[in-house]
Amino acid sequence: MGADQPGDRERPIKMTDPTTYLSHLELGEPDKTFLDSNELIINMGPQHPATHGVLRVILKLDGEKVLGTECVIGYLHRGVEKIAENRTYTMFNPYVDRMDYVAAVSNGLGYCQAVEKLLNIEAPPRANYIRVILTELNRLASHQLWLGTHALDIGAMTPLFYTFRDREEILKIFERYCGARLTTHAFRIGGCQYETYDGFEQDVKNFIDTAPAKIDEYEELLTTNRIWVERTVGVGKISAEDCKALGVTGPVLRASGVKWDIRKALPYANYSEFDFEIPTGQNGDTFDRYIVRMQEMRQSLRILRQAVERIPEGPIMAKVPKIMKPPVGEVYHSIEAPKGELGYFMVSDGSTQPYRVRVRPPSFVNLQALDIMVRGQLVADVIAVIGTLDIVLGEVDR
Amino acid sequence: MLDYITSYLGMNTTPGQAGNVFWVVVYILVVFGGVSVAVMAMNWLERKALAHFQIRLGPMRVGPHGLLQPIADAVKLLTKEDIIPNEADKFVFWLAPLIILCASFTVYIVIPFGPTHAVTDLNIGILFMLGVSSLSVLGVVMAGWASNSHYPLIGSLRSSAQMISYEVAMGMAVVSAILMTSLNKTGTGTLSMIGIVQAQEQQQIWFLFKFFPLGFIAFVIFAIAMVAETNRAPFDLPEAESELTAGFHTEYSGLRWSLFMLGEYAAMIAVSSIAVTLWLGGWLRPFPHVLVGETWDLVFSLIPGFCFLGLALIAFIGVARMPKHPYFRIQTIGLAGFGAVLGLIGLILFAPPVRDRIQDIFWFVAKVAVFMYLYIWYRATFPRYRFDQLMKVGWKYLLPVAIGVLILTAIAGVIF
Amino acid sequence: MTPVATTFFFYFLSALTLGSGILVITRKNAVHSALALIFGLLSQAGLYLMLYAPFVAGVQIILYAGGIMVLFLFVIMLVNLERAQKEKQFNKQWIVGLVAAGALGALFIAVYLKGRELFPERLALPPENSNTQQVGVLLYGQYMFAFEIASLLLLVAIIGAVVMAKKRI
Amino acid sequence: MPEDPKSPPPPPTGEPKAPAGQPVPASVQSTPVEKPPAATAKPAAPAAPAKPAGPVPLPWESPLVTKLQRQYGSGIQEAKSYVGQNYLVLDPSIAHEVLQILRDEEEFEYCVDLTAVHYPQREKQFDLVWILYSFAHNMRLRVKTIIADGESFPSSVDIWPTTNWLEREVFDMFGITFTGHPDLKRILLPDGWKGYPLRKDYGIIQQDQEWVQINLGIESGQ
Repeated sequence: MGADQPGDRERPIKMTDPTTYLSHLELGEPDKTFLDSNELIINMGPQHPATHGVLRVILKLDGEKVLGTECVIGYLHRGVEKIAENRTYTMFNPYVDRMDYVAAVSNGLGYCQAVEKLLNIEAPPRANYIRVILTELNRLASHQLWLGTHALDIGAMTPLFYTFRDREEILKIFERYCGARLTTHAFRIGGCQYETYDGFEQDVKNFIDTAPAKIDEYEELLTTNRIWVERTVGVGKISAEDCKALGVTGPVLRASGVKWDIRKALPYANYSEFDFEIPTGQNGDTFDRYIVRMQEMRQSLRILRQAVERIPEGPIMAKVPKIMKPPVGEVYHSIEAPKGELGYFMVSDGSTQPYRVRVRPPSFVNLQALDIMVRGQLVADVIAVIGTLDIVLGEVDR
Repeated sequence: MLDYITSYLGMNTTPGQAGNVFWVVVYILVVFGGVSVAVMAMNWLERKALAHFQIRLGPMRVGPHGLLQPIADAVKLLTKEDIIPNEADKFVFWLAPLIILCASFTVYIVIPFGPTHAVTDLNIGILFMLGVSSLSVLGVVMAGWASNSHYPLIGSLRSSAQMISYEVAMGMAVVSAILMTSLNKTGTGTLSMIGIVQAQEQQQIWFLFKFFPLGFIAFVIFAIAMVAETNRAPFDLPEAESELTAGFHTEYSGLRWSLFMLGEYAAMIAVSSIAVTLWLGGWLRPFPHVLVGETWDLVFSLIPGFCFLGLALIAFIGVARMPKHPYFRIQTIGLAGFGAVLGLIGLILFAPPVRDRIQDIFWFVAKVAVFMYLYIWYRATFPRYRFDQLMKVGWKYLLPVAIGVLILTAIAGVIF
Repeated sequence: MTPVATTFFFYFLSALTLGSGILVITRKNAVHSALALIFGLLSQAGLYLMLYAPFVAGVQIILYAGGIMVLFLFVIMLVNLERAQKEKQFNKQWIVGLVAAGALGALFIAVYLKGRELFPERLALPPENSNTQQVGVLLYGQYMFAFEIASLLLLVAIIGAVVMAKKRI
Repeated sequence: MPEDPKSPPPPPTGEPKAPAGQPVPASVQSTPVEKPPAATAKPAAPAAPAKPAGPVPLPWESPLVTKLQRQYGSGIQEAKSYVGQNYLVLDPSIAHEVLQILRDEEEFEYCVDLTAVHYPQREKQFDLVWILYSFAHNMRLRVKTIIADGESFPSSVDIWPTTNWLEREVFDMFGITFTGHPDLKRILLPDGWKGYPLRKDYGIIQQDQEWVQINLGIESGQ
């Protein structure tokens, strides 16, 4: 027992006291001019409409200018990694859906493939196709949710309802496929549990046919909107070097001009069979990230169309032992989740339970970039940047 | 006493000018009651229209198509617990919503719904309106400070900076319209609201089209500034929900919060009335000098009645489309009743004595309603400006253009 | 417009002005003082209206009660109130203050007694409708020079404020 | 090789276990300290039912390894490849330096992840694992080093800023301190939290009961 370890409860935990966390917010001398202005420390969250959950950001402001931020996270910490050590491989599978709950399918895919790697088995081709279809649908759903909330943060109410209307179509497909809408638990280790339902392909095809027009609709509302452009261009800039140094991945990295997508770089499932582009931006600002995600949605549709047309017949489950005992070893497997690189580092000791599961959450790592992205900008930009980072607190805190 | 009351009816002037206290009080009650009802209607309309912009239905439960929703809201707000934060400055906290409410309702004294349909006609009418409506900044500042909390304070700082900034551009635009009133034989203009409309009548043109495009530009500047002045989207930074939770009224709840809302909507209607009075010919019906003659007068005077009949028709279509299910019986009856009331009002409006008196008000209200719709439309379409951008728009674009328009209007006035 | 209850309104507004004036100097909280001052200014605007000077009243509301006081209030709100509240309000200089107030009062009385004959028994009613025009004509005619000097002064003030507040021009 | 790592078979259900935590495979116990478990599990006999023969870590040959080995000799304790994933095991004394070289000279400019694994039965209890990626070579690399409990490790924030939070999380969960970290404090758990949850000997139930008693003033139902 670690009773003798440091960190004993010398003082009561007082989460409301901002000074607790302000140790490193010494950000240089305040501007001493003739009219001295006091700095203001503002606690944004954890109960705040625009922090996308229970993120708490302590802002140090000079007027409206942000001098520095500090993120306080962990309000949604559930100890997923500890839970994993006490569950069998199969039993832990549904838990990963609860991390990034808006892209549950991607989480499941990453986990299942990591375990498959440990077990050294391959999912059959049909299962891979189903996986790709559902994952790309989920990417679309995640991006749509992102777009709606991001636009709402910037003050445009209407796109939210448009995106939710269209996201509903995707969730309906999920529901028909596996009975759940959000935390789908769609995949199993070794393949998929369920065969596609009758009319699955038709549903997906219908969606692919209608979706481009709907994405056009969102773009009509925002892309050329003068206020939207003014609010996003040049806001929250981050360079490609900074992105790499900070480990930022996903659309944020691509918007900074790095053409890197795990689906292309280190293909998993059967992404190497599909023909699609990696959209990139140049400036790494909020507007570019917006454009990149919009393009990504179109690319996802492209993958979906190919996948639906080419989906083969065959088994959907590989031969998997009833009791899973992967050989001793460790693997790291990562996939391109809608938010960035989602990795699983798994250590097996040969028993039925993982010895250690480490989740490399994209939101957690991306959130680190918030500070350098908003320094010197205004309070309103903090909101825009939190939105554009597309974080899900369930994944940040795990 | 009775003579005192009836003596006003013969006079062709506003009760304020006639000095008839009884009718002043009556007018005040009518106007304030009307505005309160308009605010409630606006509330319902905003929720419905916004909902339809956003592919949803909006309130549907309370009454047919949610018609009784504002009443339900009001009841809810009135019965809510009245929370005053512990650390708040209680007196100022209590005073702030009242100041906003007073400021936005007092301006209705000078709004001319018709040549004689105003509480009074102040010689400095427009000045009075701008001055009193600017007092609502005070309420915002007080609310923000008294809450003793960061978000409200920042909200009120933003709000007052915004309102003061846009007041400048707004004032310049107003001055150019007032300048146009002086283009008559005597060369003296007027600040009186009724006088401004009468000037448009005499010059046979709405100031919107006067010295085209000068009047139009001034109007556009005013229309932008008035949105900022009332803290509405896309200039709703003081209450930017995503940044400052609810801005200066974050700590308010229940009745006090509803007073803020009442004040906000009343202010929206008030500034729209200014715009209508200054540029859109106030109570004048469309084309008063193009489509002249007895027939046209009759046609235009029938429009209000037909308008209400149309609304009644829509209500009856709604009745017909209501699901035939016992569950909807009360709603159907309610909607039918509502339609019947609208139809009845329409029929009453056809009666010649009513028709003649009411049509000024109708045209005024109709023009204001266009602005109200625009407010909702903006809110559904635009993202929110950032604070520095807002200031940039106000000081770098609107103000220079407004001054330019003012100078050009003066030159044009001298030349033509 | 025939005035109604002139006497009542005169005394009412005067009492309001005086009352808020007293509150301005007695309130410990500077914000409350400023609010009282605003009420004083508003009731003064009412008094101007009674003097048939509606333009002055309107300007009083717009400028003093609206613009200047809001900025003033902000300055007060953003400075540290706690220290100001702890300070004693009536310090040892109250004797000096009393003497000064007495001197000022004596001056007023002297002016009133001496200059009494300058005031007519009843002020002739100026035409209310042309009040604003008269102000304009006077400002841009007779007092043109003074008016321009005043605006120049304000321009200097604006530039000064910008220079002082702006960190980088 | 001593077989049967689970002398007390772990409960099949998700019941929280005794504070003693997960039984550590005997194979791990018996291995030399500097060797990771993966390297030793060649026969993988107990874990075999799925596949008759589990994958085996193969030696990893590459110019990078040769270069590093030339420079550091036995400091590079292992350079292997397991199911196609390359990893290096470094001596803690040179690990920081090698990481710096990996970033500067070998263009591993993206630190994907930093984490730790706890083996309480070992003398040196912790594996520290960096997962690196090189955009230029499109290659992923795992770097491991093995340190003892209470031993602190030089922070790699100066190499990859991203490790700031990752190290904080490792500190939060394992209690490994990083010297030179700008702001080492708990990140996911509250400041006053007791113990380090991802250690295998962390007593969840005891912790929970204590927390409930202190913070809620009632007896825990656990």
